[in-house]
Amino acid sequence: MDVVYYLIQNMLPIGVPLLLVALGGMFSERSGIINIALEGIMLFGAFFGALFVLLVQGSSMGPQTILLIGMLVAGISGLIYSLLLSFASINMKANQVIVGTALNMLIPAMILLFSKMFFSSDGITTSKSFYIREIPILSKIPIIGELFFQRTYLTVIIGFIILAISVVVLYKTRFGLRLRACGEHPHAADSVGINVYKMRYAGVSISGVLAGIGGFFYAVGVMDGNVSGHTGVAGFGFLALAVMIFGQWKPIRIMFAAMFFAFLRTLAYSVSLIPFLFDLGIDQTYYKILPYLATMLVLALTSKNSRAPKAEGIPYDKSQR
Amino acid sequence: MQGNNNADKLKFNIKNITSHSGFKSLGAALMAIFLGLVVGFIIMLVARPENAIAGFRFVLLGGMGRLGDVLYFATPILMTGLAVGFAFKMGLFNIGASGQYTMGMFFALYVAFNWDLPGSTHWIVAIFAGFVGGMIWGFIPGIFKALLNVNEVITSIMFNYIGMYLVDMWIQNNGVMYNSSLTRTRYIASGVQIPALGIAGSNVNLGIIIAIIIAVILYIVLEKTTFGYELKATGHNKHAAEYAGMQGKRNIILTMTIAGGMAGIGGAFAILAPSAIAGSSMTYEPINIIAANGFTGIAVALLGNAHPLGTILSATFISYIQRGGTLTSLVGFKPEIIDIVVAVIIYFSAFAMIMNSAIARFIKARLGKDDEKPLQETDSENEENTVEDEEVIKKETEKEAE
Amino acid sequence: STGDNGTDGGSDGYEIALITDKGNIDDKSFNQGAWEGVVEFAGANDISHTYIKPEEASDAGYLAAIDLAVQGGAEVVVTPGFLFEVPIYEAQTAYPDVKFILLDGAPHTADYSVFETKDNVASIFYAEEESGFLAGYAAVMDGMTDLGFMGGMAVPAVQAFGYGFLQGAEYAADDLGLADGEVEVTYHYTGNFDENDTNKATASTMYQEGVEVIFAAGGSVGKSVMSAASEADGKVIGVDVDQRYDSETVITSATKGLAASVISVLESIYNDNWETYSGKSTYFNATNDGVGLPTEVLGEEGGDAFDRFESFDLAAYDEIFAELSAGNIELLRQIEVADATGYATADELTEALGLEKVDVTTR
Amino acid sequence: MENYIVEMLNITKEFPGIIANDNITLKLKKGEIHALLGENGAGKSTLMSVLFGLYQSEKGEIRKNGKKVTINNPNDANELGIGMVHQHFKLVEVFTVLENIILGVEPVENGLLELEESKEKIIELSEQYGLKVSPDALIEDISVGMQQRVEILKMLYKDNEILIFDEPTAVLTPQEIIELLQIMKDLAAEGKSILFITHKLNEIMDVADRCTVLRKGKYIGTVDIESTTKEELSRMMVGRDISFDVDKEDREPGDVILSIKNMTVASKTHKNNAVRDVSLDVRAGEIVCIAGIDGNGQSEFVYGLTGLEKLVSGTITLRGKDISKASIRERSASGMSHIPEDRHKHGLVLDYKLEENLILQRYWQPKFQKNHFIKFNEMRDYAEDLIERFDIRSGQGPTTMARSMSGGNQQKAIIAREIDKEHELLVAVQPTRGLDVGAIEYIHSQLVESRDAGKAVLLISLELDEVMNVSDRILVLYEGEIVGELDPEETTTQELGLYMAGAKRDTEKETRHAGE
Ligand SMILES: Nc1ncnc2c1ncn2[C@@H]1O[C@H](COP(=O)(O)OP(=O)(O)OP(=O)(O)O)[C@@H](O)[C@H]1O
Ligand SMILES: Nc1ncnc2c1ncn2[C@@H]1O[C@H](COP(=O)(O)OP(=O)(O)OP(=O)(O)O)[C@@H](O)[C@H]1O
Ligand SMILES: [Mg+2]
Ligand SMILES: [Mg+2]
Repeated sequence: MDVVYYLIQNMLPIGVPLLLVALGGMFSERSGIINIALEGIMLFGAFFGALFVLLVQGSSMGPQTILLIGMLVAGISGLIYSLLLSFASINMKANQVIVGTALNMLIPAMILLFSKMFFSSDGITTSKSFYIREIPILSKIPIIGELFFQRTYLTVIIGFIILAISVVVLYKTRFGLRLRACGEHPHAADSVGINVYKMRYAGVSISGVLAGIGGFFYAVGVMDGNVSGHTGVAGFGFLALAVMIFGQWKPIRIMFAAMFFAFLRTLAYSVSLIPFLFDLGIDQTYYKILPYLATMLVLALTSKNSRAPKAEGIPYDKSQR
Repeated sequence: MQGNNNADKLKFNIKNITSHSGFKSLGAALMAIFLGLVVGFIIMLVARPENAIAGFRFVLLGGMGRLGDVLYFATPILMTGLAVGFAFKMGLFNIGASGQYTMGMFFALYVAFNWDLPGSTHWIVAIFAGFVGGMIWGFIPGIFKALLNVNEVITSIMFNYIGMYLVDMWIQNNGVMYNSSLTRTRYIASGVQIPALGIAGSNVNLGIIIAIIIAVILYIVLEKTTFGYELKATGHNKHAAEYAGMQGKRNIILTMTIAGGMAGIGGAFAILAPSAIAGSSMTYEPINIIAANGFTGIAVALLGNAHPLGTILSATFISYIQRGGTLTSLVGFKPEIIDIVVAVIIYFSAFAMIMNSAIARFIKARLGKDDEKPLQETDSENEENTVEDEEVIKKETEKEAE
Repeated sequence: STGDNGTDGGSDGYEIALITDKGNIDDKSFNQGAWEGVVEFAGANDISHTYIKPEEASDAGYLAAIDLAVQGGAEVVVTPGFLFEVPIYEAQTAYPDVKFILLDGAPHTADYSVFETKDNVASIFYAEEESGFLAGYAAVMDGMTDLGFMGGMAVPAVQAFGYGFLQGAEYAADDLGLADGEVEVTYHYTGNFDENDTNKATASTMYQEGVEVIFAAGGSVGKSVMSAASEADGKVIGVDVDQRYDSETVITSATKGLAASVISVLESIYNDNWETYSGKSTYFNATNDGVGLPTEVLGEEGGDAFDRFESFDLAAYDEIFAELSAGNIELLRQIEVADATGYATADELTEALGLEKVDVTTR
Repeated sequence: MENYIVEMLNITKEFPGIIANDNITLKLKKGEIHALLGENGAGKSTLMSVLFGLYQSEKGEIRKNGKKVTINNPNDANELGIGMVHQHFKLVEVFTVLENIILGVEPVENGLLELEESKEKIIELSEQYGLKVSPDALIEDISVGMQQRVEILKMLYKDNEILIFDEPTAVLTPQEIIELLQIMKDLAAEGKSILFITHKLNEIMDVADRCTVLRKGKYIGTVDIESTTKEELSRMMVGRDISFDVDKEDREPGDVILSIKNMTVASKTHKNNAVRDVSLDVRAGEIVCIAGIDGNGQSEFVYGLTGLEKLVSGTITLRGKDISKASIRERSASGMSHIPEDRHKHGLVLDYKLEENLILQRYWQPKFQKNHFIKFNEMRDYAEDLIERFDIRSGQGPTTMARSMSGGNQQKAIIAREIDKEHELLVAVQPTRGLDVGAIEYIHSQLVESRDAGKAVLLISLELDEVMNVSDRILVLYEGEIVGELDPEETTTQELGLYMAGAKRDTEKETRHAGE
């Protein structure tokens, strides 16, 4: 039983960044823009979030306050960076995949250059611990308390709150309805007076915010508040894309997909805790490959009937009917 | 009337030049390069104003004194550039050049260490092995795309990781290849190293010549053969290709396989390069890092407009500014400045075409101002050109749709 | 080589240049230690200095970086790590007027047929096994019986730390009269020197299994281990430099005087007694205070560097350190390892290091 | 001075290379049904898009109730009470009817969507005007006619008083058309003003009060329907008298070339098969036409026949050879030519040159390649030959980019390619779609010529006139089944319409006979 708690407690801080970034991808694609730049945006957000932590860690601010403000900083940074994608793919009608690739390449180089020139480092190392041993009261709830409110990070709770908000925004609000319309049939949206460009800016910007936050949460929950231009976010942005597809562009499914991968990943590194796996004596490398291979398998099985937003990837051009 | 005629001529000429597609992509590339360099300079200016000029001079001219190295470092990225570009022609985005490159390198290494062949052929066989290794790693995303309808971007990213982990494991578990106390592969025999071209101070070798020959062959395949015809047709319009009885699935797999092979050869070229130090060689360190040359290949391909011959130029160019970028260390900058410049170039090249035609239209509008006349009377050729202008934009936007 | 641009564009250049190996100068390891030494010395004496990252991680690439540094005006070139052994062998002949400080290595040809350290080269080695020994000894003496070792890659320096650690634990268990197998050590190489979630998860898993302290001997791997430790209330033993300032969880560090040794050599160059190090290999070990556990707390006059131990203290440390520097304890730095990865099996470790009290599991 | 609710004065709208609207004036009275008539490409949709704010005109002004207004986007139009049912529906397929209707004017309570009231309003409206829809159905699940009702409800929901219908009847069955026209009359009676675009003169004569005619982007005139005739309207539209008859002599059909037995093809959009158990024969020297309303399985039938889609069951025999499982290439090589329905999707590689497109079906033949190397000289010569023989007009001859050619000439290129290719069977799918009268005449003559040369021709068409005039034999496809076989000489458009609408069908036996 301990092992199960352990696996889940360790899965959550890894699953939450994936969840948030995949939700970001979902908002972007639901508006019609393929956001392959998630990896870069994550790193951008993580960098500025960590930079903020670095600047204030000496002050008397409590770690959770710093985390919350850092989250805002990361979200805003992500938003700003995502504007580069919006501008190119919405206004300039550029190829979204190429622009995304450029943005992914740009940011590690930026971080390395900046960090090397100013910190003589590959990134930012902070010294604030955001870990929460247990959250008062909530942690006492049987089972749930131990799973979600002990040995955790604030990021986990925020992640699930954002998930709930995402569901409401996407399905219950005017904005969500319009956003989905733009990703499916922008001409229809346009013909009822919805500004497709604006909605797409909104979709990409939300993805920027979420990816920025996701990046920062990755730094907090996985990298102890540190960011390196070298290891970046270890392909989490790309994994998030796969998670989003696996989740069929739907928030709750995305949550399950994200947790599935996070679980595999955690499992892969905790093999020694599970005697029957450990006794197999399989090379660790295979376990490292497992999440990627599982992604491929799942995609292979689901891709045939996967249903992406119809208009995604196609620049919107009013004059084309 | 006389004046009008003159203006007409001028207008006509400009249209003619600007609407020529070769000019357009070159113009777009130059534009993107220009903007990339400007951004690089601005960053240098902000970071270290007192050295910015000196640093920028290195970026621009530093490669001059190191032409051998320029070609040497251009070799693998030319191959990965071809890998990305070739697939691009078919409308496939091969972001997996990295994994294919690593796989090719491993196969080449394997042959280098484990096969006993005479020096005169050993390196050739090893390059060929690299080709095979890369092909396998291109074949897989091809299969996933063609038979299972999984987006090749996702597959190739996943297989970048899988390939990297596998190769690192295989190498570490192989005592013949791996020197654990140096955490890298052992030196390969000089017989497996590609013969150097003998340019002093650089390891530039036959690889660059072979790479250029391969680029030319790819050009011929694309432009002169039925396979190239099918491939490009599929890239432009896969429905029409299917309608014409082309075997789309087979072609997807074939294209990805060949593309992978190109990247694989790139990996072989990199690892089989000769060393200026006697008894030494290139080595590979299995530390779970995705090969950067694969990603640089994307930049090379995009800048070269996926055209094999253009790719030769773009690979050389990127290598050139990288060499200059290294020298900026001497005035307090870091070579990453070049990665930034390259990323910015790609960013702009994604829509430089559109930007350019907007500018061209603006120029035309300026020049054509005083001879405005009812449109229905414009001669047909002029009209054709205007339409074509639009077409370029449309073509681009349609590509994105895929 | 060509590269004239190196001199004409580069103002007056830098006098001391450090060439990094694959990592950056904040790698919590060779690069960082050496760079700190360079900065401290050059800063104090107002000498221009820089570091250069090679374009390519190969012998030829390292040599090219040295070329670049020299063309940029370097008079002293510091090269951290054994990867520079072959390039320095070439460079020492090519640039007889330049002085080279080679850490953790001695110049030789690629095929190891010729070892030659010319007069313009100082080759420096460290006795990591002694440092590791002290760490292992301290941990067990302090009452811990469940230990972990997380090395980076199985390079000689890391292996020496690990083997020393095991021998130290065994030695202490012996001193305490523990039963056979009463001390358990989980022994692991991460295969990299990075901070990443794999390493953190591995450390977390160890703590979850009951490991009390992990000796993190792999550059930035330490960051991941410290992160896992702070979550799990575990403890960490740092490496190379005193890492107590990086995290509350670090109880001590198995240091080697990277910066100090670089400063010593630089001093010899600038104070005209280069011959102390010139043309030979110098070992930094317990005898010359080259390795050890930290005994002082920075900026704290009389601070207790052992305050994070339960019972182990400066006095106990001084005692064992004296033993060590007196040469009373024989330590193995290297053992026979069958596997290509350089990862010793539990049996190999037990056998070769003569472990009885210590029960090793590898991972 | 008459009281107009909307006046569009001197509207000019250009697209690159074409003036779609050239100084056009149109005035709409309150409560009238005003028809807009013109050939394909005359500029009708463009003019309406200007009124609806989708396009901005370069010149001219729009007035509402005598006051000048600017309409920059559909929002402006909506505020002025202008609504539009587009030629191509603008509905989000994965949304419900309700969601589509409220899109853009969503009722919100406390920041969240509140749909109950809207639902009631929609049910009310649909009862009031006899527009039966169920608000919770997904668009992708409902019929085209139903989708159109949703479009109309969209306008009514927004209380629009000026309603634009762009070719609403093109996609409807005759019965649905009658219903729609009635609804339009009711709406006009309630005081709504309607602009109605159609190509069908009967409909105009039926419901419209006045009619404005456009030709090639120019304004021709506005007439009162009371005082005009169909003939006059059609003369205004094309500028000359037109006859839709095709010159063709009777021919005795020869051997069976194509024989389809019990063909069933799956649907991509729904679970039922799109083509069910279809059997038919086509003989040498006859033009067999498959008639039917759009969406009754025509596309899938063609996909199955030409190999673009796998069959669920059934056999296809071409000249005695079973090709049911043959690849597209094999079918083509065995003598099947195919003029596809969508020339941009299937027919052409728009970014290839004309000459490259002309060898699209033949580049692999020895004539055009040797050892996999394309013979460029052969290609050029061949292209020049076809261009000459089929009068394909383009800017730079063989080297023209297909994309820069006009629709009619693109179609000519395809027809040249398919007809010149060695073939026994010509499958022509809506070959005249979107083309003007001249081009249509040309294509019809080519089909007939092909028949006269002893080829079997299978024509799939949605146009009743084309069906009646060109074919030797008509098969009607309804909901994926052949429901009747008719002789164009002996049947009437009305009867054909009944078959197409599924209101009438041959008995089992007769249908079976059609396939033998
Ligand atoms: N967005 C556009 N860009 C360029 N040309 C256009 C555009 N829209 C329409 N056209 C051209 O303008 C002309 C008028 O088109 P429009 O759609 O208004 O014709 P229409 O009268 O509605 O024809 P149809 O009966 O076929 O619907 C055509 O030649 C068409 O090709
Ligand atoms: N949506 C569009 N975007 C850009 N150009 C267009 C568009 N539609 C049409 N054109 C261009 O406008 C011109 C007229 O097109 P259209 O199809 O209306 O030709 P047409 O006058 O009807 O000739 P044809 O009788 O051959 O069909 C062509 O050059 C065509 O390429
Ligand atoms: Mg129209
Ligand atoms: Mg037309």
